[in-house]
Amino acid sequence: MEFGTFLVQCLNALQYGLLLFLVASGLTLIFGIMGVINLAHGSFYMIGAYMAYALAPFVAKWTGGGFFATLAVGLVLSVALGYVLEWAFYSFLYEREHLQQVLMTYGLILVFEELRSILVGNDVHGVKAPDWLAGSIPLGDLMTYPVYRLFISAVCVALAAAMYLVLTRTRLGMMIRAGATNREMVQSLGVDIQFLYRVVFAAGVALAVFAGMIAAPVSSVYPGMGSQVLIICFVVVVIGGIGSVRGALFAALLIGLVDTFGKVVFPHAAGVLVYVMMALILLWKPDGLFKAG
Amino acid sequence: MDFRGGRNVVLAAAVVAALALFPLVAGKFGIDLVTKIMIFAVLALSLELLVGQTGLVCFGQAAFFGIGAYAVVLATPQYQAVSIFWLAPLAVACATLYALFVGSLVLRTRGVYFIMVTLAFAQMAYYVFHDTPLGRGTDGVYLYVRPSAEVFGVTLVNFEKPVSLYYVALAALVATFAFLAVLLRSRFGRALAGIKANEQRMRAAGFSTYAYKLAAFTLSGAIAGFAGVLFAVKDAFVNPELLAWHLSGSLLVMIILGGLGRLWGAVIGAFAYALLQEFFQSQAIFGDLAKHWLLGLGLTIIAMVALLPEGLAGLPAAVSRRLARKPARSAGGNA
Amino acid sequence: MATPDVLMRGEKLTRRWGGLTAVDEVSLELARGSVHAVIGTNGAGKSTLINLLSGEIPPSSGRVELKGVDVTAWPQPARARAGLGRSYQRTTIFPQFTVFENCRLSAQSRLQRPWAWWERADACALAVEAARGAAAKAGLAAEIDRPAGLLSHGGRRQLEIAMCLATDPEVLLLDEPLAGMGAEETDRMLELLAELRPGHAILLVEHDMDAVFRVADRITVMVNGAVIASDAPQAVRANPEVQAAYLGHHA
Amino acid sequence: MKSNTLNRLKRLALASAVGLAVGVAAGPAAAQQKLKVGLMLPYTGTFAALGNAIENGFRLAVSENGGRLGGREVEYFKVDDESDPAKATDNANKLIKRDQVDVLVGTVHSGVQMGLAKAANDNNVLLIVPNAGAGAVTGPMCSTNIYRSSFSNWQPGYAMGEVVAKRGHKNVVTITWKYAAGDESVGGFKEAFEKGGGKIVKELSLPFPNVEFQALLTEIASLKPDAVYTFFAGGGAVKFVKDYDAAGLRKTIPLYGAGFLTDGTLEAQGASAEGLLTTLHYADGIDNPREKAFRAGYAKAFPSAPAPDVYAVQGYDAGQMLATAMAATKGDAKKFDVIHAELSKATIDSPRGKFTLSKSGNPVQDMYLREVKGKENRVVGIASKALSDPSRGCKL
Repeated sequence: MEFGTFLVQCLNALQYGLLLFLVASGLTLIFGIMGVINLAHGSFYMIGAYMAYALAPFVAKWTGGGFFATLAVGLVLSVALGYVLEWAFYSFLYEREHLQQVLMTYGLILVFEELRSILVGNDVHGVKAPDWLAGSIPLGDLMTYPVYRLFISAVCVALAAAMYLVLTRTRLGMMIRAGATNREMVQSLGVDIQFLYRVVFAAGVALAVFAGMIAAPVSSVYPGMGSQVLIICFVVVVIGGIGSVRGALFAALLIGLVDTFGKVVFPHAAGVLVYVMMALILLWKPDGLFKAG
Repeated sequence: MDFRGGRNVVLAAAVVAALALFPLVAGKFGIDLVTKIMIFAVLALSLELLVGQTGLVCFGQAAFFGIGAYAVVLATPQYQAVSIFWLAPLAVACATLYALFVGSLVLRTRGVYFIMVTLAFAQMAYYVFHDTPLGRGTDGVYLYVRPSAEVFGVTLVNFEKPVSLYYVALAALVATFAFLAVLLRSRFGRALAGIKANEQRMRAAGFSTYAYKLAAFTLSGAIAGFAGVLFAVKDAFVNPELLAWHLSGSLLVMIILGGLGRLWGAVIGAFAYALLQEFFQSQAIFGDLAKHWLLGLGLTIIAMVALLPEGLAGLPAAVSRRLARKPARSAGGNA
Repeated sequence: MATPDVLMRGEKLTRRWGGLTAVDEVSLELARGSVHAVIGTNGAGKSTLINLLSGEIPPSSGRVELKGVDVTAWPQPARARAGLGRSYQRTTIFPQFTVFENCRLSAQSRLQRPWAWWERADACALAVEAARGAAAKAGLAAEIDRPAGLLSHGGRRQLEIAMCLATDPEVLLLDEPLAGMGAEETDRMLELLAELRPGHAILLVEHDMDAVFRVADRITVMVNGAVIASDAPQAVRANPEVQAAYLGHHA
Repeated sequence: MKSNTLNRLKRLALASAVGLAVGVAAGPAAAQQKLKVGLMLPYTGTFAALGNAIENGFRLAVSENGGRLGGREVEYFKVDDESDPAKATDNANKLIKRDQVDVLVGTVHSGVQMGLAKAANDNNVLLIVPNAGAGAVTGPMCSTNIYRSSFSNWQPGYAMGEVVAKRGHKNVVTITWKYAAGDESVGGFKEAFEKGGGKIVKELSLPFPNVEFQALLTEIASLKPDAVYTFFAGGGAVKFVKDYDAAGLRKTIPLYGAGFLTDGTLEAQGASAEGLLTTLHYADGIDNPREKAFRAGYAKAFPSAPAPDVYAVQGYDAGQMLATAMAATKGDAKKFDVIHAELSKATIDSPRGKFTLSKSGNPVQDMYLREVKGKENRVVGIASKALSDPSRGCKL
């Protein structure tokens, strides 16, 4: 592999890993803090992508806005969605066994998929990136790199930085970190744990929906995109350690690298490679690389 | 408990008798359907051993099932029948080995982590059959010739006949059920129950719980592989989707639907799930909505978790509680 | 008695959680025929000490010896099978099982035979006998067929001890066995301890000072993870440091 | 019709009551007069639209025959195969054993097709495949009771191989999902392209249904081939075409593909697909009277359905093939020898153009070279005339 190609592949790996991080960070927070296994997380990503497609005409009609206006509307809707879902379906799961959480959220996947099918249909759709981001910059003599992909990476980095600041510098962040380590302690400190959960859940949903929305122009929108993302996010969380946002970032980037170079170097085993890596890491560290607490 | 008193034995005998007589009155489709359900009941029993009896929520049971099924097909040469008496042990051994490998890793983890890791390892097996030359592709593989079951030149069972397959599946179900029922009363079974109730205490008493759990996990994988063998022989066709996580999810729904902690709950669950699916897919009842039958299934699962956490087997108790207006006692104890 | 028959020995046991040292270079010996009490305020590291000795958590440094063998690297079940029994401060029983089954399952740990899948677990006479014996010793003979979850608080504490005894241990690590017990129950438990003393080495972590001074042959006082005194009861009572740190609150 | 619904309701009630007796109620000789056609197609999930188009096409062909085939009135039974291969045998058995159909029509997904074909062979039922291009179905699995109205994965690939070789490209990279359809399509391409003097520089693939192409596009750029051949469908096709364009490769390295790359996906692909060349047995602007009549008839029969596409044509031709076969046997769907003899010499007058069937039951048909113009795949010419699948492994 030439050095230039190698660098471009690294860029690809970085972009894929960062997007993965955005989806997985919400998942790991919900796991770590609320102790709820949320199989429906992939569905939120799918819902986000479909929102980017289906909301755009309405947003354009009502507000005259484009992609970013849709993004904003979608973000508001997703927070509301997360808030309502937590209240309706998740709030009584905390005391239940994991198994029941698995089932409930499995049922939710089916419901979300079918509702999507009823409301938007089963067709594949493309979503247009905003014009000023639609260009490409030349890389080497043949290749160009789409500006929008760089934009995604930049947004992900910005969000990761924002999450880091919120988690380490704010009172809410302290409560969240404490909640991931010791739920009873947080409760004994007089924090409204119910509220904390609702906020975390809404934030987790919003992250996944947002990831789906900004990914839509490059990923296109299709049924089944949710479960694909879900499984790989599980691997991210398993490798990174439950509840650790830092771990999720590290693991997502690692998976980006293994997946990107695996496809080129070992095309026949590309699907398996990520899982083999996971097995090796578990052998070495059963709790993941950065276990919270 | 399951086996106190004769009533349950009589009931079980009646059910087995009814199943044994069923082919006399049923059409081809009925025989086929029940054969399939019984195979899934064996599979559900394997999962019940883990989830209901040992407290290990495995979200990757389909992998062992699929490996068993694939092993049968891949080990059979294209145009030559192979004896089931070495094919089945071979296939079960493959599933068992993978379960041993996965178990030794995943049992180092706990709780939510365990669920996700079992899922991830099942996906790994899925991709091996899906993408690598070993699995011969996404379209699946045929078993051109079903295995033979000959002893000294006498054919014991003809697997080409659906009725024979039916009775093989019934025998397998009864044998698995009986084996597990006996196993659960043994010291091993009681130790698993203890681990489910309170693993910390079991370790303090001197049980190496890791070894016990690994044994249970491996055994469960072996039984799932056995179910896979039956499935491959019945359908004579395997596909990577047999290992997909949707099947693992459905299996969990089955055993919950039937009721956890009871062997017959898994069997009831397998039957109930199949019928529920037929019900929601029925155009006669739902018309065009039958297209969206997964919506009905999803809502049912959600309602079940919310209202009937103990499953169908717990229904009588739940109803009488409702009637007596007594508060529900927590099912899990200190899990 | 020339040299005491030391069954368990902890040497410079230390356990750190991040920056916090929960147990700090604690050494102690448990000899057959004596009750060794460990007292200290909440958070002094008593339960952590038991966890280190029983193998529930590994020490950051230090050494554990059981019957003359270095068992520092042994996992908890192996130590248990070698003759170490413990009870928990927070009751950890099998609430769905009967009292008998709780004890029988514990006794089964001595005759595990997991491969004998065809044998009924309750067909093992040895385990059944051990279970009944342990339940009777702990005063639960009358309630042997009740589900453990329905026992009174005191009953659960008794069961905790019974399960420990059912494993036929030589070393007993008892974590606040008297917590929440009434006067009558406490008396019976102390009698039981006295009865067990000759054959066993007993470590008793307890808050009830009267009880401790009634049964203990030796008392170790812990403050902030470290031992500040370890001596015969009378000497400990007279120790000014102990009085300042701990007993003073009671006096 | 009404009594039929009632009958099914009764059956269902019985099934729920006894739990098992679904199969019992299938009556004996009463239904013998009607020709029972079982449609096993995807009605849910990604391929639902394809299933509906195929069914509409098939029904149109039957109703043009007056609702009767070989003198027998046609009665439909439907099963949603969910495009789930794990349930293929089960779903096939619903039609074969429960509804006891005389003819099976299905399906779209290749993996499901394998299970369906196996069940049809095991139970000796006539099967017409209206889409799935799996080579095995008319290869090792071929039989006098299995026919296909669509294509084999090999066909568009082979046709494109000839085209790309003729256009003077020497070094080509192929890229597809690592699954049977992709492998077979690339295999066909490679066969024709190498025969024409070309060389495959590298065969790239990624796991199905993974759509993270960026790494492989970078690899293509570094290999600098003369052209790229690809097989993707559905969501993957949309994303691949867009990514290929976004990576700047569309301007420097021409992209060729099997027709599914741009079928039913142009809306989503937008300008990225403009000018792409693909091969398929159907195209926009064939403009023969047969096609016009078909489109008019379709629009009249299904006013609310989308305009007919290649899948509707395949369904329609499945109906025509069945009509031909039933006419020869006077409605007996078990006389496979007669059916095979008849279909082997018949010419099907399809909207795509006339075609015949090979011994193995696969269409011998013209493959069109198409170019994307706006939202259409316009005919440019015929890439390969009367192309026949080699049907390797077929013993007929």
